[in-house]
Amino acid sequence: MMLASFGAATLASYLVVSGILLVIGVVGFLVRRNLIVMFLCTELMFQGAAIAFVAAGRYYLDYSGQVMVIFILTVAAAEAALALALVVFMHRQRDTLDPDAYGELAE
Amino acid sequence: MTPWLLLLIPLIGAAAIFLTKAELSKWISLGVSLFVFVISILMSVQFEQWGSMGTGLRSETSWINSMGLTLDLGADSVAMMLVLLTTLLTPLCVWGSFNAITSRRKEYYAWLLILETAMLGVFLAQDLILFYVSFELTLVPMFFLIAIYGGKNRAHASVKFFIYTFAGSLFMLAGFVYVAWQNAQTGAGGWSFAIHDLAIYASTKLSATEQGWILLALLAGFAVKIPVFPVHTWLPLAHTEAPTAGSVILAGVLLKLGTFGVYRFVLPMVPEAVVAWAPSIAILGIIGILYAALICWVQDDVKKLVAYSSVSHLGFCVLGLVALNPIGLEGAVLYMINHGLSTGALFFLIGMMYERYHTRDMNMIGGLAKRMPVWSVFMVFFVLASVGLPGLNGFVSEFMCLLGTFVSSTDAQQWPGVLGPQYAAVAAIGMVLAAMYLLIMVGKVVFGTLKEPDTTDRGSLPVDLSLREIGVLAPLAALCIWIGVQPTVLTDAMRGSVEKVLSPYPKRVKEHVEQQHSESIMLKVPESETPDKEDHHA
Amino acid sequence: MISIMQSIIATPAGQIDQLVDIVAPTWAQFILWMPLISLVLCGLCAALKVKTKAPAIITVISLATSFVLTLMLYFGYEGAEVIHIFEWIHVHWNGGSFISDFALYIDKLTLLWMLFVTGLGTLIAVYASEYMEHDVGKGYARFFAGVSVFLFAMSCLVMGDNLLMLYLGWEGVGFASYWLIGYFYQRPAAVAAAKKAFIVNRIGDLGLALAIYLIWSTFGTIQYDGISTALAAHNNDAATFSAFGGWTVHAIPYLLMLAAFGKSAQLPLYVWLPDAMEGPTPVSALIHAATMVTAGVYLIARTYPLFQLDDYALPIVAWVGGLTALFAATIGMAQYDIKRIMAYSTVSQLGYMFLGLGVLSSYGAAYHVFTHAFFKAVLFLTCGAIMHGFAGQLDLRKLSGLRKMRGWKIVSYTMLVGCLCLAGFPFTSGYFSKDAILAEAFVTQGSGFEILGWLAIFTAGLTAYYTFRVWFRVCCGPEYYEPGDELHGDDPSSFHPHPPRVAINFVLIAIASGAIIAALPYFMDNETKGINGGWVAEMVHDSPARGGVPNAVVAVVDGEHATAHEGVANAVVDQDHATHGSILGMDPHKAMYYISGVVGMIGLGFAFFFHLARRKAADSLRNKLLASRFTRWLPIAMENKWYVDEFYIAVIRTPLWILGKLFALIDRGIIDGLLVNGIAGTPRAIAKWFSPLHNGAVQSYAVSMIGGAALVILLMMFMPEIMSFLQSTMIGATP
Amino acid sequence: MDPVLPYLACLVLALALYAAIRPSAITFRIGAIVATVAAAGWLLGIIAGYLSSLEGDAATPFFIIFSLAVIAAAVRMISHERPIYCALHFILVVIASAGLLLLLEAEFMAFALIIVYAGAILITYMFVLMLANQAPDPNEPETMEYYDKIPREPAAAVGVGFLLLCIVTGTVLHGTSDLPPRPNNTVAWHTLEQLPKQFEASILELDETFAWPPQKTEQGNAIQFDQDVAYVLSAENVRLDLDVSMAPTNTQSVGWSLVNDFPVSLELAGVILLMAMLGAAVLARKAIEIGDREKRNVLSTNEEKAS
Repeated sequence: MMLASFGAATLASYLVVSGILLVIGVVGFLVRRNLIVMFLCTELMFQGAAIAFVAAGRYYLDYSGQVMVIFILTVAAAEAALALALVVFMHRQRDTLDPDAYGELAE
Repeated sequence: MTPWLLLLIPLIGAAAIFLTKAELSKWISLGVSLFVFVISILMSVQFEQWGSMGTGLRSETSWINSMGLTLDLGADSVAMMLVLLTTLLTPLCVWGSFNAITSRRKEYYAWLLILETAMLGVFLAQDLILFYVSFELTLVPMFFLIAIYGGKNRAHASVKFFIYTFAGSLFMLAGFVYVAWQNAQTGAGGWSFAIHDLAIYASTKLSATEQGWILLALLAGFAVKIPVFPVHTWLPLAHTEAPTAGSVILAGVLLKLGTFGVYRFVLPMVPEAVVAWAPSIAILGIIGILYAALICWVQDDVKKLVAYSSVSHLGFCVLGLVALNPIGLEGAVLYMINHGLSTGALFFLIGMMYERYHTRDMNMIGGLAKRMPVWSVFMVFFVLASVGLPGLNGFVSEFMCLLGTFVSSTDAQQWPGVLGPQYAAVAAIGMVLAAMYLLIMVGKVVFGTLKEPDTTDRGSLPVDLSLREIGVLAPLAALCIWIGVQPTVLTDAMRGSVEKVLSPYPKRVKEHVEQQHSESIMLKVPESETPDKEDHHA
Repeated sequence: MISIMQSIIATPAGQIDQLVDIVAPTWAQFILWMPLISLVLCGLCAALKVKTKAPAIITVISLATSFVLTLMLYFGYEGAEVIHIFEWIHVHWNGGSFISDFALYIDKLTLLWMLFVTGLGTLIAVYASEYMEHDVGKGYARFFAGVSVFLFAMSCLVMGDNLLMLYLGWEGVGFASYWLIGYFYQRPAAVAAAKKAFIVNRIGDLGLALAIYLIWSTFGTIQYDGISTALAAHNNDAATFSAFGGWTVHAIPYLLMLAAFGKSAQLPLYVWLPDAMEGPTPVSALIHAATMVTAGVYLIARTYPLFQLDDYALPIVAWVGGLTALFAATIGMAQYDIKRIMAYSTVSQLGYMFLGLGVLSSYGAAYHVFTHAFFKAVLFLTCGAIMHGFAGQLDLRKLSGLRKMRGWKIVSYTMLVGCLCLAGFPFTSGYFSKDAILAEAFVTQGSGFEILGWLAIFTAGLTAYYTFRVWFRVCCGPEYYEPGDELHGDDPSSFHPHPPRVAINFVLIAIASGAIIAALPYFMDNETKGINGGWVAEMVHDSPARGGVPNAVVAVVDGEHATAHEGVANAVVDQDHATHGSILGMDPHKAMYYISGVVGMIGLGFAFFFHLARRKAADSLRNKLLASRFTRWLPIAMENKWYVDEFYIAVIRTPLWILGKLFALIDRGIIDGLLVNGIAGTPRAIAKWFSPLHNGAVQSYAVSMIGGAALVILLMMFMPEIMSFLQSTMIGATP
Repeated sequence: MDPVLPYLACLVLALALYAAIRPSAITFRIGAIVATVAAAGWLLGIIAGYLSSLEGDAATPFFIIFSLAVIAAAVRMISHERPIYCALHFILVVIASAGLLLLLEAEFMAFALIIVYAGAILITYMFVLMLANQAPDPNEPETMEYYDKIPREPAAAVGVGFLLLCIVTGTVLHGTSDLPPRPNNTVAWHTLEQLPKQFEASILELDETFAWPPQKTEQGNAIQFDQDVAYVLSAENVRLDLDVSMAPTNTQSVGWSLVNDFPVSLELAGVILLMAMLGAAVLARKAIEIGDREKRNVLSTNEEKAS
């Protein structure tokens, strides 16, 4: 199957979209106080990264970009599993999802 | 025989110690280190490069080909001497620690053996990175020896020792990597870390400014190790806190890593910069000699006194190194060995005293000649060796270093240098001061009315030295006399290596002198040049 | 030792060139080895805790062997030669070498010194075998080991064929002196004196070391032969020595001088010698009177041609010597400790020797060394015997009338012999040797030599006074004694002096006879034509110091070797002896016989008046001087040795010590505390600055992470600009 | 010097974002979100304008729709007060970005994203959210958790975001024109070469008379390229040009790349998942006993904070 032409300007548009997604994810991560939503924001950043990967791979006609997204999915899944387990665990102890409540974990 | 034996046997010994009972550990390490000593003796008998400039005992192993890293080993005559010094001092240190170390024995002896491997690695490495790794690897066992078995302030001392010397050698690594990088960029063969190739590359291809920076980077590593005057403060602390064997190794071998580094890297790699910087380095050396000597004079702690005397003594060695003529350089190499023997022995002696009296304060101890005549004989003997009494080892090297400095003037015919009589004359005052502080120490500790502190607790030790302790000291004393009487054996053996190191210098020094000469003329030239320029514009 | 064996075995198979070696008396090296063997054996005795007099026997036998070998060498002497033993420091390199072999250089100057060194060494060892007997089993072996070390080092010093061998001996005798002065190591005074001796000597050694460097860099060799050859070569070119290049040649004699002044206790480095009397008396006699302290004289005699290269070197030697002689004599006059008097007298007499060297009378200096060795040894040994017999009593106010006591006759009269010689009583050995120097001071034209001559004559009077002050006080007058403080448990009231026994008496007589006989060489015929001064002049004439032998005819040229010395001597001698000085219009050589005799008698007369005839007059004179405000300083300053020690402590030792303390503070406070710990503390301080970032909130970590990532991206974006900037600033021209 | 306009757009976007996340009336928020999306569109337009000299153009309707939808959903997701809605908006983000992926002709990734993210991960999140939070009554805002209502330092966060956005924009502006050259638009035939079964089926479909197995060409390949045309040689040395439709599909290629180029990483990914599973199981199972008093303390401090 021959692919349609995909130029540098197209790539740039996709990259900007992915960049905006990443930034929104970062902002979200910074402003939210809910642990679970913070994790969701990281997932949002993952989304941005995934789009950038696929777009770049598409530009170079290389499938490694998509393979990377598979790994991102893997990591996201693993993170979701572990992090959510932790959240459940912590929530059981403190009955809150505010990360500030767990300050002493840092010490 | 492959030099790997020297490196691997102590490691195997260290592993064996961990597998056996603690009571056996000292005997295992003594056996292993003696075995290594015997092997090194055999190797030196078979060594064919005595007196020539070649490198013997070679073993080539590739490691990481893409980066040009190898595990090449080899030794020229000077390195071989230092290898022998190391393999000699290690069993003595092990033997000397039999009584002093009572807890955590396994680790102690294992660390000593690992330290031996690291030190031998430094002397045997023919690859820069291997050298660097060994150089830094010496810090780890030493760190633990001080931190676990040291005195009251051991934590601070060990951390300071580690970080100070480590920080210095990072600059050194940067210098090495810069040379290798330039070599990889401009040279034909890509990345290579072979010491020999890089020395040739750096000395011939790099500009004077680059050499200057490399010199500073390398000195940052080596000067801390030697230690040269302003960067010496880790040494007294480390020495006072280290256990006896640690001090002996520290003074005997680890300080020599610095001077050996200067000999092996600084002198061959960056001759132009050395010529330009030699006076400054020499002045630092001289300041170190006098400054440390005066500090020695007011010390109360015997061990600290000897530690500062190391700073003072190695100033002579530094002078010999930058004298840039064979007699000075041979004197400096000889100084490395001699200082290792006599100061090492002094630390042993102080350790033996400490094991009995548990103090090193000169105000609390006195007149031990009455109580410990044999100890006193050895003490006076090694103090005289340190002071530089002719007929003993210290004299020959000190004399040669100073003579080399003295004749290292720019108008010398065969081997011009950039120092001169004035340097030697000022440095020679150190001879008087050395006699002063060491004899004052002897006068207080050995002679005078008998004073024994309240902390006296000999444990299982006899009043005077035991046969084991005499056995530790006697070989050192014998070597001191032998080198004092027959230094020619050693100087002949190292001649080729020394001349190889110095080969680029006469030309460089002459160029340097001419350049300075022309610069002094240049100062007058611009005035005469200005009208020319005006003419040109017109 | 192996190399000796090798050389002995190898000679028969050697080439014709080595014939010289075969002829050379290689056995002469055993003069050196015998004391060394004795040292080893004494060490063994000490290790085995031998409780007999074995160490003394060993030492005496080996030293006697050395002496006999020296005698054999003297009688078999045919000309200066070098005996190679083994290579010591032998550094070769491309285009040069530094050679300092362990080799012996034998000429008559060497033999002169070796004869009295080994001879007196043997006798004094015999003396010490009795003197030290209370230490048998304790320090006995240590003592004799020290004596052996001294003899070995002294032999190296005198017999070495190069300056480094001399340096070996030089430091070696210093060390032996340290060893023996500090023999009573539990007495703080002894330890301090030993330390002082070594350190002050080290200052002199510093001069010697620097001189060796200079000589090597100027002449390319440090062997006596080589130096003479080099000097001769340049002398043949031109009469000047400027060919050796500027200042170096002129600096050499001053550095050598420093060494000689240190070892021979001259101003300003004499301070160690009086303190050195803390050692056992045989040591004082052997080392600090007869032999070691004359090493400075030997050094200058040995390197005499070098001193003649500089116009002011020898006059300075003369002035320092003359002033030391006077200065030490004034101190000696006011001391009460007889050993100390002898010590200052030694300093004073050494001053005479330097005066002799300085006024171009190396012969006189050598002769005075020779005679002084005997009479000063006997004086010290009698002091030792007194000290031994009176439990350490040395105060001349507490001893009197010794010659009338039972068993002290030999001591008293041998002491008289010593005193007569020292005072320069007519027709004693000291009289002739001192005159040789005094006369030459007037003969030689030089910077104020005439003043120096008169000073020296005045000093001779002082010498006679303080010498006989001792003898009249101690040996004459009413019998009276107080025991000293070394009673060994005896009750002071029941104390009886124990007079010396056979060994000590024998040695005293032997050396006293030596002191008398030492006058004879003056009258011996000279084989060499034209020179005066007898046997000693003959000995000195066959050495580099021949420039100081009166009337030496130096035209005789026999072989290359001879020309080397002749040339130099010729130039200088011709120049300086061109005009012959005079004293009061008379020939100084003759006039001096009368002048010094009269001056000596005057001094003796004063001593007789104050210390025998009317002893109270001395005290009343002292009290009178003390009573007057204007003269009070004189006796006080003289009794306190002119406060020189205090001056040195205040001017040199204390400032250095304060500097040391200051440096220690700087080291701990500034270099270590401020710089090192400061630099080490910087990261921590910076970390403190940033530590609010690590407040535990996840988001703040995220911010720093993002900030870091942003920085990295910025860095990468502007990398080319940064790199070009760095390259332009740091690395000038990249090839 | 860079043009200032894109950064101005970034600034506008950041300001709009700030307005969107600040607690305020719902209508104002919606307006802010619309403004954000508009600013994003403006930014995209500016960049497209600056890069118009370069090949390619993304301004297809679908791209605009999907990208704006992604952004809108994302902004709403981070600004919504109720976590459940956040998760739901995230599903919207996933679906919209799956559309973008489809535009990038990565259909496997698009659907995998929907299945894995929307289908699995997000469902887990929602489970956890429901476990953790009692669903509050929207009419009684005070029942909502304080930490969902009050954003943390929105200004600082937006500042950081603005910085990051500027860097991304700058990088894109700087770097796009310097990108390394693209490879030719040829299809990775060699992937097919490694898939003999697929190969055989395709060939026989194209030409039933093809004599199997194919013969190796001189270069030793079963499939040989020859100027954009690939062909095979039958056993009887008959040349058969391959049809473009026979090229491996995207999914095939991704799969091939995954197992051929990244086998170790694949294994590692498996291990990570396993570990995650085990870890989650362990964590969730283990319950640490905490005294009632301690629990109460924490609760009381939280209440203090909330008030």
